[in-house]
Amino acid sequence: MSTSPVVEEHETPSPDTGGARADLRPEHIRDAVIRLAGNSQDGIQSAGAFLARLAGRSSQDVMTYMTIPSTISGGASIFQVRIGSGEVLSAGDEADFLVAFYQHSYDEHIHYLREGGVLLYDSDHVQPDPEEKRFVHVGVPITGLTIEALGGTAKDKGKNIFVLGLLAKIFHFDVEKLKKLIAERFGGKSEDVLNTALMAFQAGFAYPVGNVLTRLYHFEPVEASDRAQITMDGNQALAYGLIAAGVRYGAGYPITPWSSIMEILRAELPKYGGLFVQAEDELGAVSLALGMSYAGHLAITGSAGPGISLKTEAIGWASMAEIPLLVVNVQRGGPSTGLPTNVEQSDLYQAIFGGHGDSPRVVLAASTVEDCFYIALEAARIARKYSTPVFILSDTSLATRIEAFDEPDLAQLMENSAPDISPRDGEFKPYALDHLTHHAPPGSRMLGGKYPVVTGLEHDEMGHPTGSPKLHTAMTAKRRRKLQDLAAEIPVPEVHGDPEGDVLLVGWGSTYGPIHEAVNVARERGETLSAIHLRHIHPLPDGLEQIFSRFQRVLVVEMNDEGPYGYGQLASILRARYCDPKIRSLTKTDGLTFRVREILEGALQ
Amino acid sequence: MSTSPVVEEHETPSPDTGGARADLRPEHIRDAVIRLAGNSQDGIQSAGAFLARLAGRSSQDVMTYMTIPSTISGGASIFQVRIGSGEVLSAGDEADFLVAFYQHSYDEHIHYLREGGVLLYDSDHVQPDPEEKRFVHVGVPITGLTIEALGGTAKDKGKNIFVLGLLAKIFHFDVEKLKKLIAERFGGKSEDVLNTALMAFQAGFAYPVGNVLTRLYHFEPVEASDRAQITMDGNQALAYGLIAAGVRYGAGYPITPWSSIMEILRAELPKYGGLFVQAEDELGAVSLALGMSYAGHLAITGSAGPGISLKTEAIGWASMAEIPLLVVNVQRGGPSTGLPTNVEQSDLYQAIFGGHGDSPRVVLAASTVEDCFYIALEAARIARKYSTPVFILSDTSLATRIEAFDEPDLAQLMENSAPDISPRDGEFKPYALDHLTHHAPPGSRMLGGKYPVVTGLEHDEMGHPTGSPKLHTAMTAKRRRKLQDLAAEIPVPEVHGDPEGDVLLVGWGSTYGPIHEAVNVARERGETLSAIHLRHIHPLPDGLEQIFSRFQRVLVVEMNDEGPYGYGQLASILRARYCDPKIRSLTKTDGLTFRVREILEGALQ
Amino acid sequence: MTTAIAIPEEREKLTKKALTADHPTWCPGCGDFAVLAAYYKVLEKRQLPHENIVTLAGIGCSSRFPYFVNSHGAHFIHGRAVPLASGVSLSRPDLHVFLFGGDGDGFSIGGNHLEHGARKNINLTYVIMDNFVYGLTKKQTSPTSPIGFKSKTDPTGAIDHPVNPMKKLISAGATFVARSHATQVNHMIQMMERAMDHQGFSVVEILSECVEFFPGAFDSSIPRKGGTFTVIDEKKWDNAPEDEARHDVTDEIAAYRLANLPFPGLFGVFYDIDRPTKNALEKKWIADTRTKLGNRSDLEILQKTFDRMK
Amino acid sequence: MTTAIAIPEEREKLTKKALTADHPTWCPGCGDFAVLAAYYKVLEKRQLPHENIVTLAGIGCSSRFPYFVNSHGAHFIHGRAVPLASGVSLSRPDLHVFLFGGDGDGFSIGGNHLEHGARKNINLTYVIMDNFVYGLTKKQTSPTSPIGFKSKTDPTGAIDHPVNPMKKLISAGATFVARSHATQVNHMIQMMERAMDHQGFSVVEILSECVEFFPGAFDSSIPRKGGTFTVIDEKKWDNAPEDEARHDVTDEIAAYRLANLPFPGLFGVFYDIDRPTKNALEKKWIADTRTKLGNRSDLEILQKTFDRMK
Ligand SMILES: Cc1ncc(C[n+]2csc(CCOP(=O)(O)OP(=O)(O)O)c2C)c(N)n1
Ligand SMILES: Cc1ncc(C[n+]2csc(CCOP(=O)(O)OP(=O)(O)O)c2C)c(N)n1
Ligand code: SF4
Ligand code: SF4
Ligand SMILES: [Mg+2]
Ligand SMILES: [Mg+2]
Repeated sequence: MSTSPVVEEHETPSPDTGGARADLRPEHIRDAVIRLAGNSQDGIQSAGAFLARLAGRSSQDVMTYMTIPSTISGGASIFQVRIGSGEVLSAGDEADFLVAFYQHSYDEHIHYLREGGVLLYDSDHVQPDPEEKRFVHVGVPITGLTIEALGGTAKDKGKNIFVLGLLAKIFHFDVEKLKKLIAERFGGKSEDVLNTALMAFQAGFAYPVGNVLTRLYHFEPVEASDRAQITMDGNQALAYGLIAAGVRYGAGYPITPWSSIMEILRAELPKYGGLFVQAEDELGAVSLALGMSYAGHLAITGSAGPGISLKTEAIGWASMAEIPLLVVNVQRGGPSTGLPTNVEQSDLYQAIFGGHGDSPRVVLAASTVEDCFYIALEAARIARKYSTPVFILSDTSLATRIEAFDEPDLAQLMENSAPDISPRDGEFKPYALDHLTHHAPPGSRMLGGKYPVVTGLEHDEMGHPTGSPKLHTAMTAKRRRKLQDLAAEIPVPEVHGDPEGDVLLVGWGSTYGPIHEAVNVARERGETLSAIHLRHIHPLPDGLEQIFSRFQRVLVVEMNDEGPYGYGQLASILRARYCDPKIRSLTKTDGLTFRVREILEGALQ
Repeated sequence: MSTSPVVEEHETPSPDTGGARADLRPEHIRDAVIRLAGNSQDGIQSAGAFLARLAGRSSQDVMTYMTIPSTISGGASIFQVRIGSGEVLSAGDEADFLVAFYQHSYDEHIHYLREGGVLLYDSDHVQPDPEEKRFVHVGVPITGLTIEALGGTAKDKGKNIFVLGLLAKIFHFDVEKLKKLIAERFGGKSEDVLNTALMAFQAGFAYPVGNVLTRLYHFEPVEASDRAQITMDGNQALAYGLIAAGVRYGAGYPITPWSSIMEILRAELPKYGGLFVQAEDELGAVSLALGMSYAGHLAITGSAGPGISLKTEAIGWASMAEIPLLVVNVQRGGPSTGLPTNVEQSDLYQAIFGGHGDSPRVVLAASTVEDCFYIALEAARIARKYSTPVFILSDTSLATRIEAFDEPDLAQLMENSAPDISPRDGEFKPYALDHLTHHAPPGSRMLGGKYPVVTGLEHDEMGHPTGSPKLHTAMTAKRRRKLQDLAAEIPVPEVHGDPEGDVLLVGWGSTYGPIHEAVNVARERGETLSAIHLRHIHPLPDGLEQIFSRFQRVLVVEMNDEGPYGYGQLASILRARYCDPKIRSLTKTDGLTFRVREILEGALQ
Repeated sequence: MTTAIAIPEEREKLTKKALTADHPTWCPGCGDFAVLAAYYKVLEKRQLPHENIVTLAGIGCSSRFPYFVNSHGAHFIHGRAVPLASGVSLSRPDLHVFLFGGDGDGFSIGGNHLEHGARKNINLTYVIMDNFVYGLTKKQTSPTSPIGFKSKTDPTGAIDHPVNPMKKLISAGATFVARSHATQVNHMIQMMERAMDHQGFSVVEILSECVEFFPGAFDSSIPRKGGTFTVIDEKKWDNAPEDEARHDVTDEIAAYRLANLPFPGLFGVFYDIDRPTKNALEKKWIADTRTKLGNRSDLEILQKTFDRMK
Repeated sequence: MTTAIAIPEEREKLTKKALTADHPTWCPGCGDFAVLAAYYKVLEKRQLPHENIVTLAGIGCSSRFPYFVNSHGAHFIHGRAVPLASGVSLSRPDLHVFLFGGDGDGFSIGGNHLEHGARKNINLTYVIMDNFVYGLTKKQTSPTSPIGFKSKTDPTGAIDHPVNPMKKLISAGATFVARSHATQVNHMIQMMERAMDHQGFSVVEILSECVEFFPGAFDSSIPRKGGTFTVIDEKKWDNAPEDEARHDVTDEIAAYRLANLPFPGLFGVFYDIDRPTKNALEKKWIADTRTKLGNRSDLEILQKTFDRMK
């Protein structure tokens, strides 16, 4: 199992090791997993975020992982950052460095530290097991030194930045870049705040941690890429993707982990002349959004599982009335209120099958933070083209983790957003059977004199209610055909790894990283393993059967339950379509992201 | 195609043909389909209901079929009654007798009359095509004669009873029984009303319709069965089944075609010391019902598609909190408001997969009116045993049609309904991992001193919220295992027809009748055809694969859309489980029940 | 759709004929016919641009309204028409948003949306055809059914204390609240016009008899059936001594008190105040924000944001 | 479960200790602690049978309540706790139904259920911990957030006219409506006791500070922070001349007028009237029906019905 950092030994010290001790063995590393374990009020999230952003600015790859305590505020939590000079596909199964702020941090996280890893601990709070020889123990009186540096008042607020200074020293981070990030972050507040932060940073950086370390770490330099890197979390990427897609209106109701998307849109859309409404509940939210879409804007609503359940009826109206709508579901552990701060992929069935009646909708799932941005663009394109509700599935893991990715070419991507209220001629039928529905929103003059009604009752081509057997058959087929047309149009996913072989892993959503890392690890070990990742889940792209036919086993990796018959949700859907008994499941329901090791074990046994 | 009545010619007139003309060819018939076509305000439903009840009292089999006009009140509608001295499995593809009250009734329904069938029409309103030679035309000035008989005032109200008299004459119905039924129906009202009805009946009966008929119809006598027959519609059967099952509390909100179940329960439950609440909406209704179930009663809620969509979130709570609950869905055409008065089986996906998260629930579907009664008993038993939500799927067709069935043995069947508030000992855990959950409802003393909290958050055995990965895995499995245990316990359905062969039809819900009739017809013709019918749809019973293995093709017959990949809802579920490519679909989405002919064509081509 | 089409320059006058769509499927004699006729009248009188009229509804007999009006329209789901209409209103200031529905749709399943639409003061006009019964589903108790009313869900008579629509609307924060009667065409037209002229959330409750399931419900308010139809005497602010006793439509307590009168109570405007609409407040926020940004293009704004995330 | 268990004859006294379950996960300083303490106090004082106390809640910080009370309890979904509690109350007259929740749970998503529970006058006691913010989801605008409050969903300050809980409850038809403050333990206990003694839908709104996301929200009502805590002076019906000016809790208009006072307004009982509960009305219907049937057994009744369908 090699998710530990790839360490290469160098004989000559790298040029900028500054005042490093000559007796330290210098190491060029390509990848490091740093886990900060403390309480959420210690600001470990923001220390971690600085590290992530720094990596982004250094053309490095980065992925973070955090837990949210179940207490209302405060409480034990971790923030893990994996920085790589190569591709980073997961936040790491094990940590190379563990920073433990408290005894409970040590107790609960020491077994995540790989053998030979470094334990950096606050010696004012933590007493590591003296018998433990597998790790490098580095004690620093973090609390005391921070109080000393800052004068006692702001101790809790300063420890995170002190640790940032420590880490900057250990990893030879670019101090100027880091200070600039700190200044950008705290610059808006009073000068005092910024000064305090910089003092804490300096104090950490000045601490002679090198004395107790046996190696001198240094990330391999990365060639600066031609595009700058953007560092953000998945909810940010999704929100800004929606803005790039020309989405200017929406409505929602708060719920973890969806809330920050609505908060961003509420604050940002007015800049673009748009508006996001906080509704009284999720039923109101989806109805508001449908009003906006009916009015000619492509609107967005979203939630997590409980709120999506409440939107079910109205989404069915969108299917029937053929109104475009984007529905974001940032999945968390279910059922019911479930595990609000854990990750799960158990809302797929609901996204596809949740509506009463035959109510077609499109379901897409984002695979990475970067993909959260692009999938919003694609979802909007599909919703507009097919005048249909489109689900975008994300999850807690994507929502809360930070990644760096190439800056999107906004000038190319930005979509226009104005409603089309051009006059319609006398031939206009809101629900013509011979072509895709594109509504004439209010404000459009109807030159034939007949104005359209959109409706959730079965209807004829003019939108009039009908109980005609023929028309219900024809309209049901019209609505279903949209999925068939779309299926023919979306690309077949590429196989990662060998194009044929023993096992094909099939993933969807946030399992992208660990699945791909598993394939890489297996292939490095000389085993064959391949994977495809589905972004388009309903409808499925045409052509998957050809890919499946080249493998002995097709193993669908997903974070949900195996169900009464032994198959996860996507696995069941693939089995229903292809009736191929070699399609099997690797599922889990522990509320945690897949570890690379778990996938390898499941795939290669 | 032989769904026409089985006509046997007799040489000797039957003994009780009374004043029948000697020149009429007497016929003993076993089965007749009578379609009354008029406007709903003409009371054709109640005329039809008299016929159905009469059949029930004569130990005959009967099935009715009606359409509900889409106008708010009044409007064209039909009521079809099929009476059989043998088994009646469908309301008939074609009519043997068409009674047309108006020209529009004639125009729209004449093509449902089989060749050689009898058209009985109101000659005051209808002018049949004089060129048409395929039918026996019998004109009667129904309107005029009714006015004449009743004195003009109540004409609209009397025509249906006049026609009943006519039919009594034609079919040699038992006049005394019929008059008794009329007396029972109108006896509660003023004497005038009853007298008027009897006058109308007499007038119809007195009309010399025999003069224009060429045959003399007489149902083959049926041996009186040892049990009396009950004649009711599916919603009645379901409501009384719930009462027999000891269900005493519930809540709902009106919607077609569910409403009459709640109306019956609202009126009936107080008799049993219980209560049904009309809530402000469906979300309130399901929450009220959950409160009642939490309080130790097994409660019932229900709706049709749009309302079930609204109950989604709360049903998920029932899954997670493990609270028993009965959820009735009387399906109608969807999606959205859809086709409120037509039939469809398109809410199956939602019943199984509608919840967010992995939220197990049991799904049963009633196949006949009689089964509506028994399935309520079974659903209640399962909900209590497994402390789980159980869906009962019915549909417009079952809800509105009348059948006669053997009187249930209530003394054997009636279930006790009192909450179990016996004291619980100190070992009591609300969510013990090692056995099925059975809650201690409030009022139960907890002798260990610890009182339980039931919750929609993931929890430990005591009901305390937890984010523990292990517990989420264990509790998810506990909830899922209930389905696996139940699957092992329910019977494998019996094969109707040959135990092996070319085609096995698989049905669920109200398609039972036409599917079984199709099998009978095919076998009478010498073709082989078999069928199974699934009442337990989620989980599926174990052992279906053995049945499937004995057939070349497995054709799932259901009234829903073929979906993007060509398979109906149950078909997809069977394919996902068994990965057997010979499982295919026969679907339709015209909002009408399957005709026997359609099934035969689909199965035997 | 956007290819060149010859667009007539001159607009024809908006006539009743141009506004009429399908023939209503309501029962003969249903009160809703008169409400529809009044709506036609108001639209004819006002001559709004035809394409800017939007007729929306939830589900119920009364909610079939949009099918009978030839204007842009939508027939939504049961109880959620207020947020639907709010979405239209907030995102399209150029439109005139009219919403129709029943007592069940508005006060039962839709009660919360009504209330939040009212407090947020969304700019739209909502006509509630109150027949004290569920019409479309054939006679169940509605939230306005009087105690004792025998329905399919209260076979021995309704027992639940009914909603008082005026109280509900006033306390929720609706800024225009009126009450009218389907048998009083001129009064209805007046109320609808005032509602439509009002900036904000304006509601007219119209008693509209369901002849099928609750005939005679409103006889006590129909003069030709021996009832009384008493109109609120509004203050004229003319300093006349009799003005003292008249109703001040801006006085919330006075309005609430009027709402407490026993059935059939009074008809007319109960409450009418100015309070900024959500439409205006959000618009101001948008304008301020954009001014601060110097009216940069969407691309520039997003690029700027991304630059900060590097 | 139903096998013979030795049941102690004597009941122990219901102590705070016996009532305490998990340690609350609330933030240190959260107002909700005091509300919990007051509830313990009331239960201790009243010595209800332990097993008949039911503590229910929706979702929110405040709604975590049931976990912290050792009684039968349920933690339901967001906004639907009123119908859940109504189901318990209507089907189990032997229980004491207490319901707890927040302003978002009660007035936003749950607003309609609250209203219909109130008009139907379901017998239960509902305590709303109003902190003017969404606590659990970390600072979004709530329906009671004052205009100008800066939250994550109103970064430049809330603009929507807030719900006035007293007005909402009074107009909806709640039969006992009071207002208290988490810093006033004795007043809270008094209000809770009176609510609990009331037959019908009784609600106490308690201002309970969210120290994490809206610290200082209620300073103007906390004397030791310079604010004023003014209690309603209720009529004593003692014929004293000063009684004239006192508040008549059965006067709906007077209660509504008090609700209109600017923040922090008054505390105490706004409204308290007798109206038959739905519990009693349904019970009467059941009793009448059963009497008419001569108290036949369930089997006999159903058999009789089936006989009519032959
Ligand atoms: C979610 C949902 N629940 C229930 C219904 C059934 N339904 C249709 S209209 C209606 C109530 C009609 O009453 P009201 O709103 O007063 O309108 P009216 O027919 O009296 O004009 C109901 C319960 C539905 N269509 N959707
Ligand atoms: C259906 C649903 N929507 C949203 C949420 C998320 N949520 C949990 S609590 C809450 C509001 C909390 O505010 P309040 O009711 O005022 O309680 P407080 O936390 O302030 O005590 C929300 C929106 C949810 N759990 N379920
Ligand atoms: S049922 Fe009543 S409300 Fe509906 S159309 Fe008929 S009269 Fe009007
Ligand atoms: S977030 Fe606010 S309401 Fe929630 S526990 Fe903390 S202080 Fe209390
Ligand atoms: Mg109504
Ligand atoms: Mg709150």
